[in-house]
Amino acid sequence: MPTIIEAKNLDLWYGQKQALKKINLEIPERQITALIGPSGCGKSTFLRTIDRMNDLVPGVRVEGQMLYAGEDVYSPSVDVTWLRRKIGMVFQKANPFPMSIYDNIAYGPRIHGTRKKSELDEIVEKSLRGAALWDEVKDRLKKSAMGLSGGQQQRLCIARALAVQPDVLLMDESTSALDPGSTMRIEELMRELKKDYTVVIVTHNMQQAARISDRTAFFLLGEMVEVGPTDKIFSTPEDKRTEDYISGRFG
Amino acid sequence: MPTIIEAKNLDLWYGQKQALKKINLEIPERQITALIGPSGCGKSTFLRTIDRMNDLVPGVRVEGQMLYAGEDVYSPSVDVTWLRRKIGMVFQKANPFPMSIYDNIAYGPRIHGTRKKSELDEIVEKSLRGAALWDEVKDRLKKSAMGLSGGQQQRLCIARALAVQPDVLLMDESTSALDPGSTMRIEELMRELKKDYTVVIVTHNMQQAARISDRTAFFLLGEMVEVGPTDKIFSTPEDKRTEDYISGRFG
Amino acid sequence: MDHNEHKETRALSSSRRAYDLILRGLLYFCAAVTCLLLVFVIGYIFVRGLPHITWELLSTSPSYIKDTIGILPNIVNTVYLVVVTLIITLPLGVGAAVYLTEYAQNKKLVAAIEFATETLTGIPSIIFGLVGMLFFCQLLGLQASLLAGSLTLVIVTIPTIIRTTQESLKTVPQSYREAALALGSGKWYMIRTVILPSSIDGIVTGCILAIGRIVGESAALLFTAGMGMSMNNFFGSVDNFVHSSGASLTVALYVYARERAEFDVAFAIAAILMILTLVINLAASLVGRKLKKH
Amino acid sequence: ACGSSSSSTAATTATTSTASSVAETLSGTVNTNGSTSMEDVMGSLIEGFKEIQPGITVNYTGSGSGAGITGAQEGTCDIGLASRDLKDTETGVKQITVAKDGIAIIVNPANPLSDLTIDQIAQLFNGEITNWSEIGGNDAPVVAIGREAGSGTRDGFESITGTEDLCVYQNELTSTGEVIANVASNPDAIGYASLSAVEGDATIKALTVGGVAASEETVLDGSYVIQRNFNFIVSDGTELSAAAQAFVDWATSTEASELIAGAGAVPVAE
Amino acid sequence: MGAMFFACGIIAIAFVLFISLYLIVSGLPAIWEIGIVDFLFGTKWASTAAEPKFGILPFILTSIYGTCGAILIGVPIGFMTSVYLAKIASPKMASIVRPAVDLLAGIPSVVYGLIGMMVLVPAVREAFNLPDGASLFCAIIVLAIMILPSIISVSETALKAVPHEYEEASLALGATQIETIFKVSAPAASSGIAAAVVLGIGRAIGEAMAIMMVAGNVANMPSLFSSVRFLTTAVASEMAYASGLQRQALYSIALVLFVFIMIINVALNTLLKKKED
Ligand SMILES: Nc1ncnc2c1ncn2[C@@H]1O[C@H](COP(=O)(O)OP(=O)(O)OP(=O)(O)O)[C@@H](O)[C@H]1O
Ligand SMILES: Nc1ncnc2c1ncn2[C@@H]1O[C@H](COP(=O)(O)OP(=O)(O)OP(=O)(O)O)[C@@H](O)[C@H]1O
Ligand SMILES: [Mg+2]
Ligand SMILES: [Mg+2]
Ligand SMILES: O=P([O-])([O-])[O-]
Repeated sequence: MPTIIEAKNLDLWYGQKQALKKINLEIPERQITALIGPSGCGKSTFLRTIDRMNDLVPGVRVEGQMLYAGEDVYSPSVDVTWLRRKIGMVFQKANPFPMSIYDNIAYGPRIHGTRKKSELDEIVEKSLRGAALWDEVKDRLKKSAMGLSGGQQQRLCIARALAVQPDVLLMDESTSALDPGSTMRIEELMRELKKDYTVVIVTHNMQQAARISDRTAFFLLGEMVEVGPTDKIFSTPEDKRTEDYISGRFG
Repeated sequence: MPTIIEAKNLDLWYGQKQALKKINLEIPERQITALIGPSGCGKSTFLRTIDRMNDLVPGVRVEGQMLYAGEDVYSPSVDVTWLRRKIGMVFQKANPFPMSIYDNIAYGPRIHGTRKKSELDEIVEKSLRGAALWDEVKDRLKKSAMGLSGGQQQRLCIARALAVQPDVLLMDESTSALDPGSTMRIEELMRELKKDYTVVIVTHNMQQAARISDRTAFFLLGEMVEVGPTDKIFSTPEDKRTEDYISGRFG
Repeated sequence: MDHNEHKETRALSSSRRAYDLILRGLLYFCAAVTCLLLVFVIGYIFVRGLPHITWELLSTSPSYIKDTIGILPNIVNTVYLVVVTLIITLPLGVGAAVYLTEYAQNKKLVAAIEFATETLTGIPSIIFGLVGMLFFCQLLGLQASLLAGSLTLVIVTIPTIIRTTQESLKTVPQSYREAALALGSGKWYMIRTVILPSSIDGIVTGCILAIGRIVGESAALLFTAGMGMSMNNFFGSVDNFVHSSGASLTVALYVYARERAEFDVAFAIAAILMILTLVINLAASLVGRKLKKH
Repeated sequence: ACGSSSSSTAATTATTSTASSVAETLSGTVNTNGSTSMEDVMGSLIEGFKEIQPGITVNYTGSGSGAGITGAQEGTCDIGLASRDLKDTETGVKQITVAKDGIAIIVNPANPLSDLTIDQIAQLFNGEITNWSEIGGNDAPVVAIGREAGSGTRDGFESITGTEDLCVYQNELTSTGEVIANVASNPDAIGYASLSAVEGDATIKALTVGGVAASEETVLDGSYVIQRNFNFIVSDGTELSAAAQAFVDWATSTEASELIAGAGAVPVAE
Repeated sequence: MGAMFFACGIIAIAFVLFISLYLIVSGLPAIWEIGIVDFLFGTKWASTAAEPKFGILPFILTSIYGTCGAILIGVPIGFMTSVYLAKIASPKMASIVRPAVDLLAGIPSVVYGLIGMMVLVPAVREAFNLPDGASLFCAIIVLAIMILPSIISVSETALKAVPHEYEEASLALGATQIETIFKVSAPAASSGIAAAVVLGIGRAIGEAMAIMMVAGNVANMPSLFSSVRFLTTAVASEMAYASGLQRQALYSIALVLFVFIMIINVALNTLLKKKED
């Protein structure tokens, strides 16, 4: 599989504090890559560096390179709105806008210039189908998204991200606040999605990583300790620290 | 041992909801009685009925009798301030007043009319010694009680309760928020206290009940299922539900 | 996904860029207008007022024979208004807040009282002035006097005291109440020894805000407290205390600016009022910050 | 309720004799309220009175003659002040005249005119003349500045010039000082104000009326026709407090004449 | 003790009831006597004329025009400034501007009146070549400035309360900061911003002293550059000397003003309640 995202010697500081240390990591296209590691090790930070959401944090400093489709996301020629359109993100807490379901999905396309009602209708249906939510909400598209259940809201957020036709989907603990049923549905969905999209997930749930990811990267204290096919990481990790973590000895 | 507190056919409703159902329970003097049972079964409610702290909750209705020293605590001739003085209470979360350690202890005696400095000094020292806290705080009696550690604060609350010379001490999960070290100290203290006081505790910690109580009462869904010597309840309970609970089958 | 399409749609479309630029421009423009206004109002008052604040102005009464102007009586009148108003409004307001948070059982009554206080907050000063003049000056026979002014201001300030006190009473942990009651304390004893001391910050904030309102009030005072410019000896006799009339600083500003065309004096008073406002705001935010820490 | 509640007496023997021959010392507060034309006169009287009765504080609130009369009727002050005489409809109070005062017709110093007839004045205010050039002034609109309806000055001015309810004001101001300030700042304005407040003020120009300049002499001898009385208004029913009575007695005695004249009005005490 | 606190608690209600009843009892007779139509829709106010006329339409319209004008100017500027403070300004800049806005909010209204009459009125006279600058226009400007601080701080609070997650979601979809602010944050804060507007309306319609100093106070039918009287200043300018029917009519004006304020209060309450839900 060709690499779509690649970190090269990536360092990141929040003010004085270094949160990422010389990260080198390749993420292949159309696969699910899981980032695991104990709390505070820098998983979210890495994820948010890919689509430059860290720009919002005052005092962030980045060195090294983060390549998307071969181009450094921090190069001046890259427009962040374009970047973020190509790289969708789903957050830990479902965060639908306080608008109707329809408007939530149409938000992105509208921003990017799609105005025609018929086109929008089509995108909304397609995205909701893509997020396996269409059947549940097709009768109440004009109702507020806040009325959905937690799991539905999270799938809505996935649909919203799909509506702008990204290449990559970043998901930061996107199922950790959900009940097992909803989690299962979203995991199924991810498996479905990887046919068309590159998916990067952060999870604290070792079983989840083992269940659905193709490759797993283990982070510790800002360093990327080990990366490899998920089977291998979980069965025969090379690094002692990875083994300790996976077997539950710390974290 | 003579009985000091006795519930007779006690019913209690919060609005429409019945929280205690026909409770009959005798609590003997100078012993530690433990109330156990799953969350929401009415342990706290029972405890707070003894010193009428439930009066604070709007819409509470009580039927049946709660006798203290032979007299119904709900009879009009009983003055609640007198009752609460005779029956001290220690809460789950340590709740010292935002005043000096000295003023915390002196608070109760002052209410009840003790004004003389020398008398107060004596009470403060005695109560703090009684709560095994004197040595730790004797040099900073004028400092704020908020500066003490959690365990010290809880012992301060016990000392504060002792300062009004009660007969009975009610303790509602008074160690559940503490570290094991502090818990141990307070358990020792309870064993010490039962020489002079009747102690009633609510606990979720089965080991704790087994370790320190003389008698144990098991509550379930507002009913008092079984009461007896602690050894017996924990080894050969009569009721199937008690056995299930103690062996961890529910709760 | 087609790579060429990436290249084409990479930069912001021109309509998006325009939207961005125009709104951003408007934002900065409006913020600049506000800032300029701030600078102008504050600067203008200080530039025109500060040079005329002299010791003589602050320490004398006006004289027609000598043709001099002093605002000492107005300063003293303002202090009278603040002190007398607070002495009355504070117990009432704190009492009402205590009732609402500690005693009230009837939800409807609480809602009614809260609605009433909010309503009072919204009533324009001129209506307070009208009702105050009728009721206190005329019906109670107080004449246009500082006492009548203070009583009117009691109605004006009571919602502030109630609200801030209530807010801080609500932050007193329930566990303090339980602890006190479990020791056999009566309710009033508990309130006096534990609840009120713990919410002293809110009460102080309320006082500061009330002082701000009193110092800034004019419409409600013009018709209830009169415009006297001479020094009153309030403590000379009960009569003096009850029925001296007089202008507060704000009313004096109005009189000097409108009726006497003494603009320098008016601006000097304006600068003094501005400094007072600054001090009051500062004090309120300091106490407020302390409140948050607890 | 006007007088009775208003004052306490240190010396209980309150006299109603005329002059305040420095005999007894009284104490108390006297609130006066009303005519803004009387501001200068009252200011001087208050200060003069303070010297002989240091225990009495007299407060002055300038809110217009109408307010003074209403205040005296309703007891919101001890002594009302009015720069006009009481009307028949105003009952329950009586007037005590302290001085006479001219109503000066004032324009901006930039205005080239210096004399007007009563008729011209009336026309300027009732809207018949709308441009100064019609009577030989600059080519500029006439800005007529008036007083509020309760003003004694307005009452005097309108009744003497025969313009009651006819005036077209650009601006209705509530005090003498405001009128002066407004005329001083507007080159096309014309207004009317108490002579006592206008004398010695270089920011405005007082016109002669029918060739007669307003002054103490012309007011006293009646040749300056736009004039009226300065009155104290006191309640009929309730007696004044000792302190208030002492003030009234002194202010209407010859002892106060010099102060009244010094303030620009014409004393009437003999 | 409980009874005493109860009494204190009742006092606030007592005050409001007292004021309302007082205004109704003293305000209705004049409306009755003048006739409600003549009173509310009469265009001429001549309370002391030989044949007095008590039509308050000029005051009502002036108050409405003045308030609308102030809102039209004050709300956009205030809202935009609040957006700037909440979302764009650097923390340092915000920490300077915010206290200054608070200061503006605390300045007594006579001070605004003073600046208005000393700076604005002459400037308007010059700029528009008017015989006299005191006018509805000046009143509108002064009111707009006076309501600015409350609009800024209330809408800033509302904007700040918008969950950060909404903004993150929008940015992650490729929206720009400005798009995010105006398409997500502002709509999410809309009820708070509406509350700010209503609060501004209440302030503007109730202000008396400042506009007394800049509006000229003649009972004309309103037009932008003529001297006008508001409901508040109508009460203020004649209150001191009115008697008889004239005085009762002033109560009636106050009653009308009070009704306006009550409507605004109820609106504000509902908006704030809605926000809590
Ligand atoms: N905005 C910030 N400012 C300063 N430090 C931050 C910020 N965000 C994160 N950090 C720090 O950077 C380090 C990495 O944080 P990050 O959120 O990436 O960890 P994580 O692996 O996602 O942890 P978790 O599993 O708890 O989400 C942590 O030490 C954290 O405290
Ligand atoms: N103030 C109240 N109003 C209404 N219902 C209440 C109130 N307090 C308790 N309850 C209800 O009464 C029942 C008994 O509650 P109680 O607090 O006595 O249980 P508990 O045994 O102490 O539980 P836990 O172990 O969780 O403390 C519960 O169902 C609870 O929901
Ligand atoms: Mg994280
Ligand atoms: Mg409990
Ligand atoms: O203020 P006046 O003297 O004109 O009533």
